[in-house]
Amino acid sequence: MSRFELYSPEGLRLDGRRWNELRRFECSINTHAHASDGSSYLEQGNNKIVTLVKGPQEPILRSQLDATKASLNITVNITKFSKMERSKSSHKNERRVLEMQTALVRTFEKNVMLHLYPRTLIDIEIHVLQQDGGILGSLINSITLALIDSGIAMYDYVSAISIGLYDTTPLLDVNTLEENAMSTVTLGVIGKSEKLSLLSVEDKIPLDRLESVLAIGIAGAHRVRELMDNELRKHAAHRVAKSSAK
Amino acid sequence: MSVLVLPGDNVEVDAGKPVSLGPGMYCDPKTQMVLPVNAGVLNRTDNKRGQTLYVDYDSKRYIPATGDFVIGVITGAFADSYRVSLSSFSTPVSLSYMAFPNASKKNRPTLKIGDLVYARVCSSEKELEAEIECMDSTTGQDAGFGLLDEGMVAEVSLGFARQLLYNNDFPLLKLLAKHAQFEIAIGLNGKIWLKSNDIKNTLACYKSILDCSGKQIGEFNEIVKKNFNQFTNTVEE
Amino acid sequence: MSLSVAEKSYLYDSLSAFPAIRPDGRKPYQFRPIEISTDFLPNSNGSSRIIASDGSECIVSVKSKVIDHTIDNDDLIKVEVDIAGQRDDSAVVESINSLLSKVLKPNADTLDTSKLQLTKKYSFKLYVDVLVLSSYSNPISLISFAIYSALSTTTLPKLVSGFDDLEVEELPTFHDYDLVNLELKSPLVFLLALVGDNLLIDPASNEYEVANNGLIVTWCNGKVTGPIRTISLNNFYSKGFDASLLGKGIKLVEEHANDVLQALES
Amino acid sequence: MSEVISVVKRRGGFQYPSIVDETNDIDTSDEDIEMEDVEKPAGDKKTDAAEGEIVTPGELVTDDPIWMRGHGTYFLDNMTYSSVAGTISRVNRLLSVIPLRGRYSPETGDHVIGRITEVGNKRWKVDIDGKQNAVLMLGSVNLPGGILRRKSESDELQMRSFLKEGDLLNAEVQSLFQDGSASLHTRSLKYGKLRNGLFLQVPSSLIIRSKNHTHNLPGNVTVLLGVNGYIWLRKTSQMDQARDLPPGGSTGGYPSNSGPTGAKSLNPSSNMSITRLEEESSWQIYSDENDPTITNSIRQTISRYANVIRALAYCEIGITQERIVSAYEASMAYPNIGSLIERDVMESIGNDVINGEKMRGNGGN
Amino acid sequence: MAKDIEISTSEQKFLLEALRQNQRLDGREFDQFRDVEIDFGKEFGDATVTMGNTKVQCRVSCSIAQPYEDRPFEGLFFISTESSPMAGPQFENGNNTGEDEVLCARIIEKAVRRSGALDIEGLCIVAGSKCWAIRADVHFLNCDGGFIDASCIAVMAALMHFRKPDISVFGEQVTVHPVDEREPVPLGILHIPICVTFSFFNPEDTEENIKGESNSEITIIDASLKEELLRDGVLTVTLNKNREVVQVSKAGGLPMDALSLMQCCHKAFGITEQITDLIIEKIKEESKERDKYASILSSENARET
Repeated sequence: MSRFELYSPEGLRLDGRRWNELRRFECSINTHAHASDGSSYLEQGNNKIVTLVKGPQEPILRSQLDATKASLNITVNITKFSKMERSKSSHKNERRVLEMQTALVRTFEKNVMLHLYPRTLIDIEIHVLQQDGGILGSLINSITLALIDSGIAMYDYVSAISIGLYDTTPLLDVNTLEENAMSTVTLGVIGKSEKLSLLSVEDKIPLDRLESVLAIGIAGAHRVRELMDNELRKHAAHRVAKSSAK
Repeated sequence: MSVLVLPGDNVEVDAGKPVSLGPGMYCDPKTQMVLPVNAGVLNRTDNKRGQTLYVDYDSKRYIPATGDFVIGVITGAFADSYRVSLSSFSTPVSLSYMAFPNASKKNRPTLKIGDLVYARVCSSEKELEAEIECMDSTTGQDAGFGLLDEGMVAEVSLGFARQLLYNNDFPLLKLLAKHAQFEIAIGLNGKIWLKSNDIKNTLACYKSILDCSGKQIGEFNEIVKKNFNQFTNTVEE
Repeated sequence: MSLSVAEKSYLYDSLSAFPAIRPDGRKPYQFRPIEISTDFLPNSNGSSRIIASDGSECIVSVKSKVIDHTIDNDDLIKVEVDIAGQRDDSAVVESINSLLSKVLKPNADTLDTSKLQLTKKYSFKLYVDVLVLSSYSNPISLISFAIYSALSTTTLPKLVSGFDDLEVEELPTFHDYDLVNLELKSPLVFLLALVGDNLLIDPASNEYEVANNGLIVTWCNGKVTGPIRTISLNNFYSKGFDASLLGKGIKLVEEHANDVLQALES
Repeated sequence: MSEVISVVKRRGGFQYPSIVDETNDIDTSDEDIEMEDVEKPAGDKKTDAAEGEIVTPGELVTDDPIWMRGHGTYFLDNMTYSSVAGTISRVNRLLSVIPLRGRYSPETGDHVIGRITEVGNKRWKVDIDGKQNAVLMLGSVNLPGGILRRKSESDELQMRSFLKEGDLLNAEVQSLFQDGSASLHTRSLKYGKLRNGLFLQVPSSLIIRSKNHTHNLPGNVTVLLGVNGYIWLRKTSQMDQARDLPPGGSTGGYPSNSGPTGAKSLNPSSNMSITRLEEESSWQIYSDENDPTITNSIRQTISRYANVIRALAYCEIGITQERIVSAYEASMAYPNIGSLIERDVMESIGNDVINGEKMRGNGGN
Repeated sequence: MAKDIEISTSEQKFLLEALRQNQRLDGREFDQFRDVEIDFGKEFGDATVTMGNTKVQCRVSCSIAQPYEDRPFEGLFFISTESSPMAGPQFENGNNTGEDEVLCARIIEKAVRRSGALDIEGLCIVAGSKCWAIRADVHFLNCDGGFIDASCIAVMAALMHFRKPDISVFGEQVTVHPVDEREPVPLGILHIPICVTFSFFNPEDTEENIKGESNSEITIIDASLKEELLRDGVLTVTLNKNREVVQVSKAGGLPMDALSLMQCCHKAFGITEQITDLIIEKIKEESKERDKYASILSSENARET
């Protein structure tokens, strides 16, 4: 495990970042206008994620019809080639993926104004083309972007990030190597608030360190929100300019 | 004199008199033997016209029987009727828009999905969806049925619900009434609806009913007192 | 897509006219424009993404693994297709999978996999994973173009250990960062719709609905090869066709495949 | 470029052509992230967002309680927030945010084109590309045998012989249900089953609501622009021609109030009378047979129109009759209709249309 | 779980109103965990946990198996949490892909297995070829909420209660000594994770939750079934006595202020301490009970030697 120096005495991480630095975060929206109502493509570090939102539309199954609100369905497709080593088996029905899907649905159920779209289905399809740590957080960010692109009303952004704890130093936005070597916390934050929609700790972490990790995480998630917001505004300004020119 | 019977037990029937069988009793079409099919207390009434036999047994799963008072939750609304659930995971029943007092094609009831209704089972054919009504269908008048607004529902066994509704000597309601004023609707499907002007009183009644279910009558007083004490601190000794 | 009877008969009459009038005015041999990106998955040895103008999209990843071909003598190329919204055991996925594994069957004439042999004992095995993100008609042609683009840009680690290793216990070793281009040219698959006496390349989804039959033609290294198949494109108009159309179809592909290849290469 | 296929290649990147903005490269290398640093003043400090301003979800739009809150907003106490990414619209006291994208939402009076998806109990379900399917009640269509005919039970049984799954029709949104879904009607001769042509689809935002959505185009082709973005191109029919004549031209002498709206301005020279039309509106209005006289040149013209409409959509230009005609004219520079599907050609046609409008000095709204 | 239990709007409103008035349906305080009862079966590794009307049984068993290729020095450890209609009609037989079933299984997995509560290196017999495979089967007997918390206690109690047969190894040769021949040996327990589940309710509207400053959300511990059905959000915190957070899962649901979540974690620690002590005490009592016989046996043995 200590083949690598995860955090050097000079305060540098494996990929040269400092403890509080995000990975490269690049996103675009409206990437699949033909195939969906809203779409996004996100690269967070080496995570590469395509998200398609279809709907609100007529439910495909009777069981998806709710007379009071829209049903939200999220499918996460982690491709076999997404990791360095190609996985032999499909990830489709893995419990870990089912858990992720449930967590994502429950995160967005409270943030999307589903009551505005009764008797409809909002179907979200995510394809993970490549993964490199903190995948759950990246999924949340990519869904937020695609949902906003689709014009579906939501209360606020949900932005998410994973933080590792290296001894006593929190490391923001972990990659796979870091994630495998230390305890990580993933959190999903609502807008600019300090309210957490999602919080997930999967390994041991001292109780008395948790608070500081959360604080860093919230700050990081706010920064992610800002980056997403920038892209959205840029896109919007572009669209507005284009339509007013004509 | 009550007798405990088990399915298949021998039950003496006076062959000379007409016999009517109630719930829990069965007459073998071949042998004409009268057999209990449920475990419970055998009730027997003899009079000049004949004898009546039924088994009073307790169970959890409610099966609609015509004439039963029930409490249901509206789970769907169709063109001309509501779909009502009397208990979770059992077949829903239907409540026609016309089964309300003063109903007409123009004057539709205004229940919403999730609302509670007090109603009576008006048709319960085995092969068909059972139907319930919110009025006295013989007179077409209001008979105290309809929407149960607010309040809380306690779920008890069917036998306990029957005791509460039919047994005038059953002490629980009187005990509760000593402590608080409340409204109650008893559904034979094991749902008891309660409402009072104070949420704590309702809670105390709710918990007392749940706690008393399955206990000896002698313990009721203590249970009720304890609960009112806990929720409202107003029990004076 | 379900079309109305009137739409279908309008389309059928237009497409079976001579010359055929396609709803978007294309020539019988004309493809719709496509967009291709390659080399965007650093974790894979090769990758490509192809988007057609109707929004159909597929992504291909090529990953390699070193195997001992004296033990594991399966085909050196393994292809797997995943179509979004379809179960892995659905008929569409299985039929495309089976067709593709035939298309990518190593064959000295068409798909020369000798390039994958590293040493006397070891070879690279390539895993070609296809993800169809969206498609409005049979994506087979698009997939074959994407695989072609991915394989032609695939790079593999450079071998530094010796070729003759039958007696050597060690695994082959590779250069730390030098890569070699694989330069494997995989076959292209063409889908033609038969309407009346006309043959139409790259049928759009509405053309699909009125085709009397479909023809799958594989082309590699300047000539038509197997598999050649018919494929029913709809349930309504499907019927048998004159054998001469088969020859015409093959000829049509022979005439224009090189243009496609050049466009993919450019 | 090859005539067979055009390929745009991108190497070494999975980029989207969306917006590559040089000025906004995200540079996190020196970002110190600490709690206090994160609050960015932009956006939230202002109290009143201006008309046309861009807002994103969760953003405070105004803290002035005087505004009525419309679509795309929600509020807590005096604060009004945006729930979508879009631009602010202020109409009188109504404040709403118009999202950049979104599905078509029907409004009463919209002329739409739809496809039957389901035949149900006294109603058809119609796909109009909205959030929900629209409903077409049996009572909201003209039945064979005249407009005044009463509907009978046998009509319920033969609904599928009027309209079946897959059938295309144009209709008007008659009313909206509480959940926002539409109820359609075709009780006018200008609505009903569509024949003699080709269907295509564009984003609904490109179709602007106007008085008239049916236009006769040069080349004997008529276009129906559904507000929902569904478009039908067909050979111009006698009825289409009749509609284009001024209403005063009618000398038929038939009382104009006895016919349906669409029948008023019929061409007298075509010898078509309202009574005739009523007969016409017998079974024929539900026929699946196309006009046998559609020539190949009309078919080619329809394909050309389809391509220029796609070109306008590709350039995100609002689609109007004038623009279709202008784009059609511009497209004549390309004798090969098939070449119109190439991106550069579509762009050039789009530019021609815009420049033409600028030259004429009236940027078509 | 419990997807199709129909609950009326009245009940929903009542519960929320009661919570606003600081009342729970069963009269408990908001942060009061139900009394936990632990009963052990006759066999080693059989524990039943009762919390109110919730009842969960865990049965631990062992066998000898081959270790994973990539982990030759570790034994195998499986936990299976399969629900059946026995626990309540809302559970389907053979279908464990429901949202709550998956979450429950994953949390127990993370809390106990992933956190290394069981010393799996101690299960190695012959590196690379033989090891102990320990299996914990959780059975849900009755459902009145709190499955995760109860299951975790049951698994830990059963693991601590379990004894595996003693073995002797000579090279590749392994001899398993029957229990009546040699005293069976307990498993190596490295720490005792305890799950505490918090349920959140929003007494205001969503706008207040998202944009308001009031943090008026209500938090209760160890919800009963009715409370579970009506809650807006849930948080399960797993801790051990060493002040280590083992696992935290808030899989969406009502957004909650980070500080409130921290408070939950601290509260959970208090409960963790109590329950850990309870388990240890119960285990001690139980072994004392067994030792009554053991001492008789050992005194006999003493006489023989």
